[in-house]
Amino acid sequence: MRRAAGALIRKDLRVELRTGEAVPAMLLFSLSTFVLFHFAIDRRSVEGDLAAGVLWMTLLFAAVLGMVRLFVAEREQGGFDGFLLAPVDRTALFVAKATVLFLFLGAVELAALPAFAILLLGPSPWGAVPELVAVLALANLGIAVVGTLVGALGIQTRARELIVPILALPLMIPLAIAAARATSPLLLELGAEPVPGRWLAVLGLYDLVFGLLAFAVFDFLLED
Amino acid sequence: MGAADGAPAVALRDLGRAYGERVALAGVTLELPRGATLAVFGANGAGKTTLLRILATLLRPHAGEAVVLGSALPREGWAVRGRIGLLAHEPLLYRDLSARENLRFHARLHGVAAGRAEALLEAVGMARRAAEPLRSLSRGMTQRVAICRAVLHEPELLLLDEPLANLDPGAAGAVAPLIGRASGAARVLISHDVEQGLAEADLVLGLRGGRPALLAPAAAVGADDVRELYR
Amino acid sequence: MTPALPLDDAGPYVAAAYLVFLALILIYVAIMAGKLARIARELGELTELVARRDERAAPADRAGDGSPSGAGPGSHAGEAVPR
Amino acid sequence: MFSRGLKPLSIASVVLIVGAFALVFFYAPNDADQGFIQKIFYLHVPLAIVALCGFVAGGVFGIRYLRSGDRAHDLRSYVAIHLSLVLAVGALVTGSIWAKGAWGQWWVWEEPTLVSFLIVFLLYACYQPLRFSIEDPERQARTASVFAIVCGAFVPLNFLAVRMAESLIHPRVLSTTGGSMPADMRTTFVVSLVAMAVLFVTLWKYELTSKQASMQLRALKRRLADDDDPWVPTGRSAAPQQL
Repeated sequence: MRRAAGALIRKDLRVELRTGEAVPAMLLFSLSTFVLFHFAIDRRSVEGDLAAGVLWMTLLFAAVLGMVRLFVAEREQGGFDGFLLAPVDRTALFVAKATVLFLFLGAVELAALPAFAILLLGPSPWGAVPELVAVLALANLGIAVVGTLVGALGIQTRARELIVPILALPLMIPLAIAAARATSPLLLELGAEPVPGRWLAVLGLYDLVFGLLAFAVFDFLLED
Repeated sequence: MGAADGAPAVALRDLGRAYGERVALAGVTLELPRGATLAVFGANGAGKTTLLRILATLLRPHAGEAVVLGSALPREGWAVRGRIGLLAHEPLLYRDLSARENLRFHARLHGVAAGRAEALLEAVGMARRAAEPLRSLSRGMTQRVAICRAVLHEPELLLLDEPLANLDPGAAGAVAPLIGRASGAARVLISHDVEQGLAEADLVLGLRGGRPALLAPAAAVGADDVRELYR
Repeated sequence: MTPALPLDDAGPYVAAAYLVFLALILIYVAIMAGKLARIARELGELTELVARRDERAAPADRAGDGSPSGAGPGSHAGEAVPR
Repeated sequence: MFSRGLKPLSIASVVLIVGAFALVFFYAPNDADQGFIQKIFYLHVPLAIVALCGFVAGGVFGIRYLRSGDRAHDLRSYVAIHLSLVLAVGALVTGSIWAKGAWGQWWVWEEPTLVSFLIVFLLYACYQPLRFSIEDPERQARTASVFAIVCGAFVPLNFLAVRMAESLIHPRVLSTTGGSMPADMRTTFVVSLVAMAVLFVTLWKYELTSKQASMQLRALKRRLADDDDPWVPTGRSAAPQQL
């Protein structure tokens, strides 16, 4: 299981390094969205819950791009068949893909967050970096799990570019609520306030529920 | 594995599969001993690929029984995975990775040493171009890499869908020890080259509209009997 | 809390809500009626098909090829029909 | 297979629905706060509760399909979700009318149950497009079951998150649990809820029977059509085509 997941993760990262199909696109999308937000809400800078909202809207939409791409190579280049022929646990594919999406999101945020701080954010976020990283990690985990599930659902269809976003966005609403509420105290004009623990708990619960669920049902998406 | 080792490579009874309301395969009954070769003939859409995918555990049968290497499908599919080599119509390789990376990836999935991948690349004459991404290779070269992938884990049953497609005679000679009779594995071979297919086979299955139209030892089948299937 | 509205103001809203429910049920009935009509039409086609098949099968039996006509609907009917 | 008990169920739903509405208008008193407009409550809340239960039932049948591979469960799941979507539209529209009547606005974000319900509706609205975009019937059934299970688990989580986001700031306006409801109002509500549930089961069985009838018809047609090709194309569909 670990051997197979490791091989899959390494394979995906290598393909991504070579082709740059997901992360650069997600990052560019995020930057364009920040610019769009600047004009759409007509603000030079944002703070507090508005900042958290803008940030999470952007990140969630960028994540959807990654979800759509996640399984394309497996479907189009026979990766599913190649994997299914090997004597390994099928859950390895779920673990690997969720990890890859998690890493992609982390990579995007590594560049998108400084860009956000420079372009739009009023208060300096640097004082609250550890809390911010914690919220991002919990939220990314949820996005990765749900995204892998939705990506695998969408890849079964003939219209994955449509199905994945319309499925993923409503599914991520609880996550968006919790992530935005947890982030907004960190981005206040008058200095960061502590993160409300209950929103971290909601994020954790979300990760847990969908993680267990994905473990239970993912195999069925691979059969034929 | 005890008793399973004495079992035939493939034993089918009334095997059937439908896609929705379209019947792709029905009523296939046969037995293929270990080390023997079954040649499958039939026009496009006759059910050859469906049969191959069922044997590879990628498709579950809807009717009848399929026992592969002593394990009943689909229930015991886990027991035969890793003992079958599938050379499908598509190479099942990542186009953005090189031949070496692809094979090493599959070697890791199958728990095979990386040295085996190198040896195979050498054997099919691909060692020199093993570092190029597959998308820059010709179809014949890709096919050679795909053959390496199929035999990487030394399978006991080889499922071959037109294995020599796009291969020049030299390359065909190079892969013969891997996927030919010399490999020692039982083989299910789909071919459109009637003479060559018959020469390789011990048993011949002809499919028409998903149903067996011909099932006989290869010695008793003439090339014209097979051509009749395509009419 | 917003103060309670007088009855005559609220009446139309309540009526509208219950009418929405009624409309949903009626639309549902209409859709099911469409489906039923299709089933009836297809059944008609099938009846016709069977009638034609019987007509074709009857002379074949009289020609005396010995095939029993009472194969029954359960067996594969196609076999009794000469091509 | 599906039609058993359909007749008594139909009669029961007629009696119960008529009875429930009679109770609503002739028995239950006007609400002390909201007055006559509160009568929508006896329609809106049962619609919403039954729709949610239908969604969850769809997930349960999805689990049973994945465990057994029996297409009948997929059909049950499909019809349950499909009907629940219809009821959900009713719940959203009646909820909106209630909001307009009581607070002068067509939509109130302060009401977490309504907001959650909208989210759940948006999610389940993807069910039909998802099914429609998968041609292979077996894959369609499996993917739809996975969807139904995932969304079934999503429903409570979503209610929790939305409730937490709103209720700590605003008092809940449409109290639905009925803890403080007078007895006659509660009786009316319970009867309405039961009536709606029975109506749902009746319609569910009705549609299952209809689907089964057309499937049998198609199978019969295939058998009678005596050409070599046994395949009568049926076109793409979101609904299960075969048992």
